[in-house]
Amino acid sequence: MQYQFLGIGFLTWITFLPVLGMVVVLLIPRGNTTAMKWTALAATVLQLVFAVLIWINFNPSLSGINDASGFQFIEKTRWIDLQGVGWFGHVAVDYFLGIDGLSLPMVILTAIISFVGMIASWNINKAQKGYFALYLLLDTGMMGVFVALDMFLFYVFWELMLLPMYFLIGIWGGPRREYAAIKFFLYTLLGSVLILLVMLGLYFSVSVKDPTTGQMMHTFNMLDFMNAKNFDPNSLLGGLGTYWRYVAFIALFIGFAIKVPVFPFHTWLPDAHVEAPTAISVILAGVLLKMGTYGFLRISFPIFPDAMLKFAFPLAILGFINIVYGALCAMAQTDFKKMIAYSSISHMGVVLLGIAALNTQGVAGGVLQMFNHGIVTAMLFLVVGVIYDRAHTRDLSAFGGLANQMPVYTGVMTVAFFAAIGLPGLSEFVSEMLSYLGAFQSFQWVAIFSSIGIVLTAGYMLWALQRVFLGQLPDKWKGLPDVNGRELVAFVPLMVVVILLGIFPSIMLHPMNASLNHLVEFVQKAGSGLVATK
Amino acid sequence: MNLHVGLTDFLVVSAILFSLGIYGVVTRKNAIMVLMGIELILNSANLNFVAFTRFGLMNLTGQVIALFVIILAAAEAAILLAIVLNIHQQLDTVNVDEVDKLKN
Amino acid sequence: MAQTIYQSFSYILPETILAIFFVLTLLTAIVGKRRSKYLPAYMALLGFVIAGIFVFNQIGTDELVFSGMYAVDPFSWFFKIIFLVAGILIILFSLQSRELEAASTKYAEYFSLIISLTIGAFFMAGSTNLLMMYLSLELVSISSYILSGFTKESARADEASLKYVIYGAFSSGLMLYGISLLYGMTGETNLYAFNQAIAMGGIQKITLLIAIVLILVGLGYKISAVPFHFWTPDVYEGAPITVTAFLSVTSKAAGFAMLIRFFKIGFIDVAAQPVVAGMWEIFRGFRWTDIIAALSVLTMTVGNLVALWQSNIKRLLAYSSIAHAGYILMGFVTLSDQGISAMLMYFVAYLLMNLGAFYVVMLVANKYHTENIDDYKGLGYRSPYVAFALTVFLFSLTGIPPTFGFIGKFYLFAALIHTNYIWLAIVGVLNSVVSLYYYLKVVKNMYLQQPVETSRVSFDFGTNLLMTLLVVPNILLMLYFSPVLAWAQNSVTMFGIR
Amino acid sequence: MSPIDTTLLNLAIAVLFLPLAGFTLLIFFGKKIPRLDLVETGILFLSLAFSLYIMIEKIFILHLGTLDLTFRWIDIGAIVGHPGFVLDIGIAIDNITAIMLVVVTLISSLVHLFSFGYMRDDIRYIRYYAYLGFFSFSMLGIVLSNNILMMYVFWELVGISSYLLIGHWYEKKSASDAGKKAFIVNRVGDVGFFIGIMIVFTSLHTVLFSGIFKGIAAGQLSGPLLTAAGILIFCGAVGKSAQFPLHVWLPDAMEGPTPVSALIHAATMVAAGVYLVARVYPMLTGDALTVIAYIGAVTAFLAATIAITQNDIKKVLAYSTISQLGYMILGLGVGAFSAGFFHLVTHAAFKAGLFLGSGSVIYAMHHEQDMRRMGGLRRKMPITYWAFVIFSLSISGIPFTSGFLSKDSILGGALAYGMLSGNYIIPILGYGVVFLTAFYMFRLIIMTFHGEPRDHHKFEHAKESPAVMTIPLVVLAALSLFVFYTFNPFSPESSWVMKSVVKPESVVPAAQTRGWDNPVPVETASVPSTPNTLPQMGNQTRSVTYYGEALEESHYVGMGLSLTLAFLGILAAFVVYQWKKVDAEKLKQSVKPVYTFLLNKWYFDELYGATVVAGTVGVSKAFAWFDGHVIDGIVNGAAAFTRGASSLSGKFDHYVVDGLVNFSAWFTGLLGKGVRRVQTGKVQTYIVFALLGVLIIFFAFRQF
Repeated sequence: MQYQFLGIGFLTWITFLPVLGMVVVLLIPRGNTTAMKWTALAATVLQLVFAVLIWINFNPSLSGINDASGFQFIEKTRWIDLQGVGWFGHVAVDYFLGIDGLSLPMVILTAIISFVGMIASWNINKAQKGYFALYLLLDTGMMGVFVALDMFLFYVFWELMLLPMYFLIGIWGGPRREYAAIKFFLYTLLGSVLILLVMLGLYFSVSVKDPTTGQMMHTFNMLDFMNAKNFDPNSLLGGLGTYWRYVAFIALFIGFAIKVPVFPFHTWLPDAHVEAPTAISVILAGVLLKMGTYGFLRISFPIFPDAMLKFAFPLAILGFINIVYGALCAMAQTDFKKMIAYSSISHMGVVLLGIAALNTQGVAGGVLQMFNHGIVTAMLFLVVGVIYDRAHTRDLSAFGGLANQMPVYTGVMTVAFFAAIGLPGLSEFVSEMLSYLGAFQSFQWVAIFSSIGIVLTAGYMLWALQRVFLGQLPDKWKGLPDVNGRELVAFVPLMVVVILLGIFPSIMLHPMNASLNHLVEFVQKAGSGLVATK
Repeated sequence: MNLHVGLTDFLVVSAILFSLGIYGVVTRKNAIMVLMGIELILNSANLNFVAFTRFGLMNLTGQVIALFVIILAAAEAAILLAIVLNIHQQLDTVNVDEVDKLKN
Repeated sequence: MAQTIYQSFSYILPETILAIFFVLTLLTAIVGKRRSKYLPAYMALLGFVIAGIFVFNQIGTDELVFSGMYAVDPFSWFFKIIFLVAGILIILFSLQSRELEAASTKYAEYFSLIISLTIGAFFMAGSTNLLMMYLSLELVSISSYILSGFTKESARADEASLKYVIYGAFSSGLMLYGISLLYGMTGETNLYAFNQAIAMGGIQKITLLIAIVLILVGLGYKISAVPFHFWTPDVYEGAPITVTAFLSVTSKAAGFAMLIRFFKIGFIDVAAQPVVAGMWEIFRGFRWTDIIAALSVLTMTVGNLVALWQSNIKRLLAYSSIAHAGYILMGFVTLSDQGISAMLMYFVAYLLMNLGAFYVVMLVANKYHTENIDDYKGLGYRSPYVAFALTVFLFSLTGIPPTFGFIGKFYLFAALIHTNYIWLAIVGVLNSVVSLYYYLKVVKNMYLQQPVETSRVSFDFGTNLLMTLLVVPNILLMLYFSPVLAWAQNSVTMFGIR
Repeated sequence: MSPIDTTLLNLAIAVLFLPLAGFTLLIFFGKKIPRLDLVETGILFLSLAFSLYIMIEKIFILHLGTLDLTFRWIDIGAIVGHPGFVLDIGIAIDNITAIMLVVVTLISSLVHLFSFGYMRDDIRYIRYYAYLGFFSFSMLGIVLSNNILMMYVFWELVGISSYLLIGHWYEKKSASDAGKKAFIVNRVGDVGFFIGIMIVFTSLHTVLFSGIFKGIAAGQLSGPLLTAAGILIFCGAVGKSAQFPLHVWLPDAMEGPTPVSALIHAATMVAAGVYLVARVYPMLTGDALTVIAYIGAVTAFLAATIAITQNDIKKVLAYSTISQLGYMILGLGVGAFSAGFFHLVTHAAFKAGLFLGSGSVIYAMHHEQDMRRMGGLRRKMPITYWAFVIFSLSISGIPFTSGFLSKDSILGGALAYGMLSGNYIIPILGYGVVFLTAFYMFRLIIMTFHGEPRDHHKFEHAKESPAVMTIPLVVLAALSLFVFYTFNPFSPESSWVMKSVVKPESVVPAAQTRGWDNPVPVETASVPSTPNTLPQMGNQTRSVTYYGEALEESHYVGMGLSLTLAFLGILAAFVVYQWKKVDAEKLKQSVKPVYTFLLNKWYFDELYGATVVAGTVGVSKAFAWFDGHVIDGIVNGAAAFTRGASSLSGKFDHYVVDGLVNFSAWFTGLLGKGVRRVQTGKVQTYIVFALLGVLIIFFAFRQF
């Protein structure tokens, strides 16, 4: 692996830098909060730097997905290696990192969002040490999920991210934080244990030749899971289109769907978002939700292509429900943050719709939407955070006429809102268009019905905008200051990305194309029993 | 007339003893009586061992076991009595029903 | 091959050593009065260490001694290590226990009893003979009766011991009756012979069932499996924390060792060829696995559900330990070496996390004088390190990465999936989700809620060090668990089986 | 590509991006640098100059074909066995584009000029100019784009800038409401538009107009789907051009500043719909065209009827706009392509003029918009008055005005259509509207400028507006005369617009055309129209079989008819309002129900409010409740049960029951509760339970 820094691979750096930062933060004596802040910030900034480096050195022509040679920045070393007794076979878990066009956007997204979130959490005024330590741990967890190619590793990162999240919501959250935190934790754990079982099922169903000894061995390597030839025919998950494969797919689906969240597994989301502190809502909506859909694309689809083809339509329907249902629920909210939380549900529905279409533009649109929504929704939550910091209320009807009071702020949030509405020229338009185009090709009517969402979104967004920014300014808000420099530092990069990707989506699409096309092709071929061209 | 006493008779007796023991353990309120019940159970087992050795199986294992058990039974009785004594000092009662402070 | 009596003695050196130190520790009551009151503790510690050395010498031995009464094999070796570690830790804990301070005049008895219990556990792990089983079980029981009521000034300790002794004596009585029936049927007390006897057939199955179920009562009571668990919460709550911790690990592990050995040696069908590598067949027509499976489901579910309601942390841990018994039993259901190795691994995890949790509970009880979960409010701010440690232990008990508890559960579920016990695996994972809730209740109190008073309470260096010794492996062993896994896998071999 | 082409294209790009540059400049430096509004206006005039140059070069001097500049925007690549996914976008200039460029930039720059005066003391003066710039950019984008996707993109951008400008005085709730309404109603149309795009793209894999037409000509998309695509795309036009049934937003849009109304809601943006239809004209099937024609006719009529009753000067103009747009759509629908487009051009001029004129009046009356408070202004503000008269004549279609030319040819087309298709509803409606138009326009003039002032206080202060406001009026008035289009005031065909904008060849399968629709008869098509007989015109009747003929046939009849009706309308207006021969009030009373019905705009707002809006809000409320209670409740489960059962911790069911799904939660509660009971603390009970367990196990596993 040629991309190294101090003899350690980029991906290891980008993943474990935050942990490094965490250690430093923990060593900083209590009270010296400035040092902690700057350390944490430094960690995230460095992470961002590595992300950029990776993006620069990324070779868009390689495909990846199920093809080990198509991955980049690969780091593979034996983590657990045990020439066990005969009956247990050779136990091996790899420390296997690598990225392809699917994970690249997510890696960049995570880096950006962590950085922004870090800035947003600048004025945390309670138990800072714990906060920043946990924040960085969370960061590692998220990044790890997106770079891990060994399922065991993936699962460890996946769970690793739960603990800090629980505390971050629970300790620094709003009034009903305990409830929200526990709800989040229980939900997600319920999902992940299902993933765990499926993972074990795959482990025992797949056996590959151990490169070193040449004997057959079980493995957690995702790429081996994707190759139908590796499955022992009479094993639990062997063959194609078997009962257990469908069960496994559904179990996996639920596991990931809870994260997305797909209706009806979504009720943890509004609570979590509303209670969490701004920075954490940003992370939640910006990155965590994407893990679900990432899981679909990285694990569910290529490992169970047959089941995927079977369940594509229900998936699309769920996407439709998410879109419309989320939008309608958002419309009814009076809590600013809750409205945006529901809008996330609606927008993730678009992702679901796109990837369910399982064609080039659909999947590309879905993944792009994952990235764009991450950025946009982060902006939205920052917007809410700004107003909440100042007014200490999130009641939409309590505001009005802020446009004159806080012009810059208004400008920023107008961009954010219009991006969320899917206004052309801003990033989300492209991804939503692609998703819909894709969906239309596969499921005409679902796409048509889903497009109601376009109107509804405009409806509740503009309504909220009107209620907060237009009209007469209540006297009690006369004194509200406009956004300050720090907040702008958080906003500007996001705005730049939003507009840039709105005009030149190819910047992000180009690196993805090879992988996503390969994914689509692979799933369709492997799902219908043909062997995919590697 | 000599009536022949077979293995079965012993087993029946021991079974009866066993049941009586259980009955005692469950119903008696006095801790000492409960102890008696337990002793009955143990000795019904002993009876089994001895009987099995005496009839059919031509080795002494059974008797040996019985000896061991008797000793153990004594030990257990000692412990239990000690504890009951202790309880009596603390709560001045030996009624096992009244010893129910620990519960959900 | 079996050994002569004389040779045999060389194989029970560790037990002998412990026995000697049992006496020595008692003697310190007479000689060492006016020297350090901790002398008995040190004596016991020394005994454990020396015994430990001898145990280590036995590594790899696979022998049957005392004419088939007692097996010294990797399986029992594994448990002996666990018992030793547990014993040593418990002694260290006891030195700090405030409850025991009250009875410090009787330290000699206390520590000697810990030794005797350990001896009993040793024999339970190795006994291959029905009588031997019964005797060792009784040895453990009697020691623990006394221990649980040791602080006899406290009423609840007395109550605990009373209940314990009645319940225990009763169960062992049933077990004995069952044994007598087995003896009667086969004329054998040796498990191997017993196995052959069944293999030859001609056993009246109904009677056999009665006998087995009765024996199961004894075993179930030791591992506190539902429905033989009722004594557990009360005794755990009543007994001194150190004793509770000791019981929850040593006597439970011993019980499991005995259970596994009894069923495996007693009922394995050596002739039959396993379907899956590592699985072994039991005699046709015997459905012990179903019984065990039912027990395990019952045990973990009841344990978890009832734990949800507890407000006393000792009681909560008592129920959680019941639930864990259920998890461990799952491994045995698979009837495969893999399952057993998973169980063994789980014991290591269980040892670390459970003792750790009890340790913290003890510390809190010492300083904050409470066992009530509600009084844990704000612990995270008043004693950060202790709270952190407890958090780690609790998450480990839940089985969430990056803690060793996760690996333990992971391999249990692995074994289940491998042998297609998927329904059981699902029950298991769902249970672990439920369990999360009550563990979180503690964590929530410690961190999410503001303390009533905010004064910091710190602990001395030794305490923190000991705690670190428990915390570090809990995380480290998750990051690199192959040694434990290897150890567990090599320890499944019992004398005379393959 | 020849150098001149490149020059023109570059100029076009400049025209497109100059206003955007102005926008950015104003947004970011508006506060720091003074008088940036001048810069913006300058920019607009510059782009006007460029556009003029482009048009003259293109149409009059070089007679170039379509200039096209395409580049690849998105390329997702392809997978084996599937068509690749690429999006090419770019700009193209044909005659329509060239003319539209001039129209847009001209009106825009005049409005900029006008606003100097009108918006002088506005709080967000600079912001206003910025938005104007942004609007111009988006509008030019629509005009220039050579593909349907980019058109959609700028379509939305136009929507946004219109939203921003309508809501310019957002302190007024009515204003912000109006903006929101405009955007959302447009969105409804846009969804249709978008679905149409999806249909087109998924079947043809391109968004370029050229490609689309090629594909359709090759038969890759045909049958009902093609018709559907056409109508769906037309939905976009329905939204933007405020056609029935989506016309409701335009009158409200008058909440915006009057110059904005002139620019966006009269001249340019609303015409975008017409432009869209003109762009996709070749792919519209016969059925689609018929639908379009009907929509246009209905809209024209409906709006005109409402206009009669309105008293707010801008509302009247708004409805007249709608009805004129109806005319254009109708024109395109019936096949009078060039006429429809021609009307777009002329209408842009005189309607912008009308709005600016009304703006000037409102300005003079200190933002008084109710005509009933006006009157007699003729003497006070002559320039405005005479300009107004010209515009009104033009819109009423009186000879020597531009309006006469374009409108007349549309009506001729309508009549021809009537003859060919045999149904005369459309022409009848069309001609009816002529009367109505003349009537309400002159009602407006009379109420505003003639007679005696009704509000004397305001009247005293009223005076002619400053030059910056009158100059645009004069210019537009001039442009509303025929000379700029043709030297023969009675033959629209001779106007350069009609000459240069020729009806494009339809690419739809012959079977789906209205046989006579093409300039030359289609033999393959079954000609639906049995030969119709013309009204008696002295000479003998003869059959017409295709559009060209019919047009000639109908020309003079149509002209005469429309003239008569127009004059009648004007006459009526004078009778009622000038000479008071008939009392307007009595009239109203005599047709009270009709009057109120019209006054309330056919109750469309109420209808939508009651159905669509209320429905959506209701459903959303319901869903929110559903989410909070049922879904969460399923998760919250039988909290009720457990709460009842649980004596210990109410928290428990609150949390765990919430966390697990309904059944298991219930189960958990029950079991936990049950088993807890068992732990009585009495050792003997424990023993009993143990024995019970033994028995159960024994009997459960007895059967070997």
